[in-house]
Amino acid sequence: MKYVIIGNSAAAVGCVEGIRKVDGEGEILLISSEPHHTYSRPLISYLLMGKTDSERMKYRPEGFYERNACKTMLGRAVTKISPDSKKITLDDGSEVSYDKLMVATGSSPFIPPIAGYDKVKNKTTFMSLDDAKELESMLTTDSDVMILGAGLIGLKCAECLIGKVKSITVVDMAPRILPSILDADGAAIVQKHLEKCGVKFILEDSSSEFSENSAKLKSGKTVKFDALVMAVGVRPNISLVSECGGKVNKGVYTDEKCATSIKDIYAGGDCSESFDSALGDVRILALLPNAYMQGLTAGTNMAGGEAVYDKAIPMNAIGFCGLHIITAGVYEGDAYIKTDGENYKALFCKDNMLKGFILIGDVARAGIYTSLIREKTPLNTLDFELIKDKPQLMAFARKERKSRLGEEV
Amino acid sequence: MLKEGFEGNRIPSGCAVSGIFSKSGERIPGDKIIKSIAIMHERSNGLGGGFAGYGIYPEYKDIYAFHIFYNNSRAKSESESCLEENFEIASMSVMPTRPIPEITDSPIIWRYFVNPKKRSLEESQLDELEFVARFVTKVNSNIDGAYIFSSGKNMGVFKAVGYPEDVGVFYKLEEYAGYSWTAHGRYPTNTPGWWGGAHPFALLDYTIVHNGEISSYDANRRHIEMFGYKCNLLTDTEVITYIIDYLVRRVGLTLQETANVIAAPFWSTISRCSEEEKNRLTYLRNVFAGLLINGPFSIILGFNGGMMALNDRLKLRSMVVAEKGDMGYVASEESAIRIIEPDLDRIWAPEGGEPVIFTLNGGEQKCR
Amino acid sequence: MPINYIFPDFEVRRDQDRCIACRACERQCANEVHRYDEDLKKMVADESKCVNCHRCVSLCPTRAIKIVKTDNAFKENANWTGTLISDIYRQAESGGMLSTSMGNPTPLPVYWDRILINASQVTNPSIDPLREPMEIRTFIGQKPDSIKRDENGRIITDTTPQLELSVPIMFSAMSYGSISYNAHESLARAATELGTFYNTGEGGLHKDFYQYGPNTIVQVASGRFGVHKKYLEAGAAIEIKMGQGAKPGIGGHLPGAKIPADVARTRMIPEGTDAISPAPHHDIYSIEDLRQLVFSLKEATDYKKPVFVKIAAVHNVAAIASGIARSGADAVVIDGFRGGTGSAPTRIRDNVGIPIELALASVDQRLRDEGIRHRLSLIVAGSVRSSADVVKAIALGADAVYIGTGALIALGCHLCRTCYTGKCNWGIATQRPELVKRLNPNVGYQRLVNLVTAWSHEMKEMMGGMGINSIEALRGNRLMLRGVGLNETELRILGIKHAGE
Amino acid sequence: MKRVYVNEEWCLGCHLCEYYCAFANSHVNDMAKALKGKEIHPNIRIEEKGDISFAVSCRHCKDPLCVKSCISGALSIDDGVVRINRDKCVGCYTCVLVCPYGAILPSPSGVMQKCELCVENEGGMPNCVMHCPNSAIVFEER
Repeated sequence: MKYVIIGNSAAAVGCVEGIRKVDGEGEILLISSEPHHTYSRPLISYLLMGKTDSERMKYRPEGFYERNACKTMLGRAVTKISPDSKKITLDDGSEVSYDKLMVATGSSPFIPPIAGYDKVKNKTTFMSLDDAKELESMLTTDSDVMILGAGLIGLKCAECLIGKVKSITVVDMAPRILPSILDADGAAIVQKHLEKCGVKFILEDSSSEFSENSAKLKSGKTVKFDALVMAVGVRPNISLVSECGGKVNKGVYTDEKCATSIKDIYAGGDCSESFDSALGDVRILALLPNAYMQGLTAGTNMAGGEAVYDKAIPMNAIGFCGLHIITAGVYEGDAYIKTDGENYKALFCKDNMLKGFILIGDVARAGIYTSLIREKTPLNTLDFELIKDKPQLMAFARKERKSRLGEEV
Repeated sequence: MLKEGFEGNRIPSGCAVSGIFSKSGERIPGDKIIKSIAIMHERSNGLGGGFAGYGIYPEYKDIYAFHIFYNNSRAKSESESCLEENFEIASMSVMPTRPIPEITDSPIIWRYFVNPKKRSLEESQLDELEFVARFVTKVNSNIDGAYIFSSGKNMGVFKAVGYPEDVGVFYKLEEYAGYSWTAHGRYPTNTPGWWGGAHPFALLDYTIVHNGEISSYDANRRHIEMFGYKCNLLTDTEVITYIIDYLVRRVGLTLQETANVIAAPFWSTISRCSEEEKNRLTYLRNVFAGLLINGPFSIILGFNGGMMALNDRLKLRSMVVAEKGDMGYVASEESAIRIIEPDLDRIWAPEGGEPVIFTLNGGEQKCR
Repeated sequence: MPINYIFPDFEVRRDQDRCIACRACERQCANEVHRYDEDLKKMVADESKCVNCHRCVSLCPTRAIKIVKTDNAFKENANWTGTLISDIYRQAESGGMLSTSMGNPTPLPVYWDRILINASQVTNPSIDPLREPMEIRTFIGQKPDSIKRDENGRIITDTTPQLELSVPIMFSAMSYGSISYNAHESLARAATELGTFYNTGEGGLHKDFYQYGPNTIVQVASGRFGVHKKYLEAGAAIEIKMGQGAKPGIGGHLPGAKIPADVARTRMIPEGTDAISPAPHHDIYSIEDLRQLVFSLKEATDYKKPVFVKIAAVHNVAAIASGIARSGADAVVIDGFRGGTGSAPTRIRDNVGIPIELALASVDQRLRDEGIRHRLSLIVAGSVRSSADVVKAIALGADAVYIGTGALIALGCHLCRTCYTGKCNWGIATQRPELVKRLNPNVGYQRLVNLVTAWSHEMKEMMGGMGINSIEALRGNRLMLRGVGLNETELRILGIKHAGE
Repeated sequence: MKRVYVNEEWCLGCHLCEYYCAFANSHVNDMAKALKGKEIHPNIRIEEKGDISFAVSCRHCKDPLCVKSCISGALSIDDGVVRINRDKCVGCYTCVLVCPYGAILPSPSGVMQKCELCVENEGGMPNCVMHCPNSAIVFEER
């Protein structure tokens, strides 16, 4: 059996580990356009903060490929999949055959068509190790930095620059920061915190035109910068699959076994869609844990094992300058909100289930909430007053606690 | 000088035992048993030796033969008046002995052939054996200086302080012949040197020769004394004799059952038996718990018509048994058998707690 | 009134250098001795509440706490001891009897400690229990005077009911109510695993514990609490409690506060009412009445259960035991004056009754003198503290012993003697749920099993040393004992010689 | 595999497990020296309400979500024990987000801490188990 994996991040690693759980023998070939040992993309901001280094940010330790008998072709791009002949074509035109193929091509930063963008001298995106290194090389302590996009990537980038540069200005057309994971009240708290840390925000505004060192905003304001970071969003890399006839929506379509519509081709990670069980619909859940678990599921199934991934939910743990934010699920249904100005908690309940939550500040033991969403635990089986107060096992029935704490899990 | 039982002295001792039995009833002369016990000289220390012979008084076979030690003539006259009051005396005489330098300090030894007076027996409302047994106990307990050391029919005990071979010469055993003989050479670890303390110990026709020191002594003594026995000598032999008398004569157990009480199998052994056997053995151990004899012993029980050899449950003392034709042999050491019968049909060491029983003319394995 | 002020008996000494203020002592003290002082930022103690149960001492992770006897003293007086003076202050104030718990702590002679055990040397081999079987199985029950045979000459092996004990140690009567559910569960499970018996005491049998019936002795006492036909049938044996060593001649009183619903249900009395056991059984005013009760109970249980009669060791104990032997009882239990109690008047506990060693010796001898020792088993209780005490008791003539205090100590009891308060910090003598849970029966039962297993190993070693490999050869084997420092009368009653004789 | 199991029936709420955990992970040889006057940050924590209390620490799940979710590869399974490489951990809280038991906790240094069954400490028996006064916490195969 010959397994070929395109990609080298969480889903690819998950796939390798999934295959090896079932099949210790088959040949694995991992092909990635990036030349690096597998590393954790979300750690690039921590790298710039000095909280990690290129050695420690390896997603799996040195020797990972060898231990898993995984051959690699790093720094090589795949240009075409030929499902009929079960071959892929590489950038140099050579072909590699496969028995089972994993597509974990990830996503690419989205660059909106804005006039003058080409003229900007110091500009980068913030997705990869190379991006981070490039950004670092552009900056001095005297730099003014403009970040377009107040999403997760933009703000993580902002955080890691605090104290390193003269100013950081974040611009977003949305009326609040982190619109994909926070509600307005939560966003305000985080925004206030970041502002206290020195980040400037211009919201409900966007660039209409760039010059070499400045951006003209739709509101008429001008923001001067020494470096520009584009963080307005990402687009899944779906072309390899779509071009060979695979079903794609926004991302590559996969079933609960992480198989695409094409036989023997699987997909996972940011390029793919999964079933959001909180939402009850298919969507792209571009999250590292999600990617790994899709990869693991795909790998297990590719090697002949049985695995199903049906408990995906959107969830995020993120923090800025000591303020932690944990969110999960969807924000539908009755909201229970509690805030003291610094800490913020919102629980969303519907149909006797917890559907989503936002925790800012005090995020301790948030996983207990996450599991309520993931497991669709009926809320009337637990003490809701207690669970509202804080995530705690005490809220579960005695029998349930006994099984959680007294049985192998 | 210390004396067994006197002021509560209890004398532990080691020893040699030997026994010869003719199943066909052929009468064996007494010198043969002397020869056997003599070879185990080293197992004795000169502080006691003795013999029991069965079938030795054919002319008086239905009459009790009392052998009595007297320390003085007062004890003798007191005992004799007591005897005359309760028994018809068919014959009485000084015990025939042969003075030899090895045996010294002899008490006055008399022999009586007697039968209970009918009137006395009736008045006592006891059976004859119980009447005789109680009489013996009474004399031995109450008359200072008198000691009845043999009291069965057609049998006799001969014992003294000295090496057993010398005791045999002293009592002229070569002049007696019987179908069964037991012998004992004593190695007491204290020096009472009282003739009554030598083995065999006898009650009625039961005689015990014993090698060992039983650790259950006081448990056994205090149990058996509930039933009218009085352990005056505080010796193992005495209490074993009483236990056997009690179990066999009074409770009515067979010799095998008696062995199962006094040298009871371990619970682990019992657990492997058939259900019926398990119940029987458990019953015996439970009901007669106080009569389990613990500690090392090898005993030869002599009685009219039979002989039983028995080791303690762990077989902590040596004992071998042999057969040649219709002859049975028991001894502490094989040499004591080989010296009188070199050409044996069979010789073996019985397991601990496994009784070996010889009976006359294939008689029941049961005394009485 | 200042007269009534009684200086605390104990001081709580805390090494502040070691104390990490984890507050375990505070959380674990039901007497509320310890607390954390927010202002002082350290733990402080109110020793006037301390009963010296050592819960805090045992749990303190840094060994920062010790309890010491106060050195506050009355003027020295060999006659008027401080305790007596304080007692008078208390009684002058309250007008009531003084209450206490557990066994007599006064320095009266402990005869066990004046008795020494023999061992074999040279003339008789000692036996190694690691290599040879060493038997301690014991049967409790009447032994027949004669045997019967069937038509084939086989012995008929039926007997009156017998209890078979793998080890001659049973757990004394302690009621559910006086001790906790978890303590009972520990005792019941341990008895089952050990192949011995525990005793319900006078508190009935909790429904959860019927499963341990084959290893349960059910007690019938003067209050008849919890007694019904199923209860009698549930146990392996029935014990009629006539008296208790700690409080001969008086009854019992379990305050309503210690009678929550579960205890009440088990005792068949209303919740929260005091459970008062009368001093005598109101249907037993003489030995013939006892005989009637023995046979009533046998009748009620189809003659399948042995019936024990338990009495306190009192002056006339030998004659009483002799009477019991003739009452049809299968065993007599003698409880010595050092026996424990959940609650007793102090003066009674400390001054009434006689030592078990003497009572045992005289009862055993009396029954033998009368030739009826085999007709019933003799069980002794009342401070059997070690395997050596067990060996001595059996050599003096007991068939088996009951241990109560020893078992509780194994469960954690530190003998603070305040059971009557119901605030046992070790979860034993309490019904408060938060305290009861401190005794985990999974741990408790194992500790009891360990204790009795350890004792049986020691007994076997001592027996082997004596050249004895079966317990029946030890029973009543007083020659294996010698006295030290005892006078002629004591030696005569014990039926043993002095060491050196 | 042997794991720590908790039975609330026997938990006394004495909190000693927390202190013994903190002590074991202090790598100081004297408990008073290690903990006196300090706020403790144990890997096992008591939850309590009224008479109910129980300790919660990492369950060492067979299929641990935290390991799968860890973005830095700091969490891994080593002979069944879920371990954390605190050198790799960046304190992203993803493990806090996914642990259904709330058993992974932030440490004062910002990176995460969790029970590792004292594999580096007492060798054999977790300290909380060894010192639980009522065997409410046990270390066994189930």
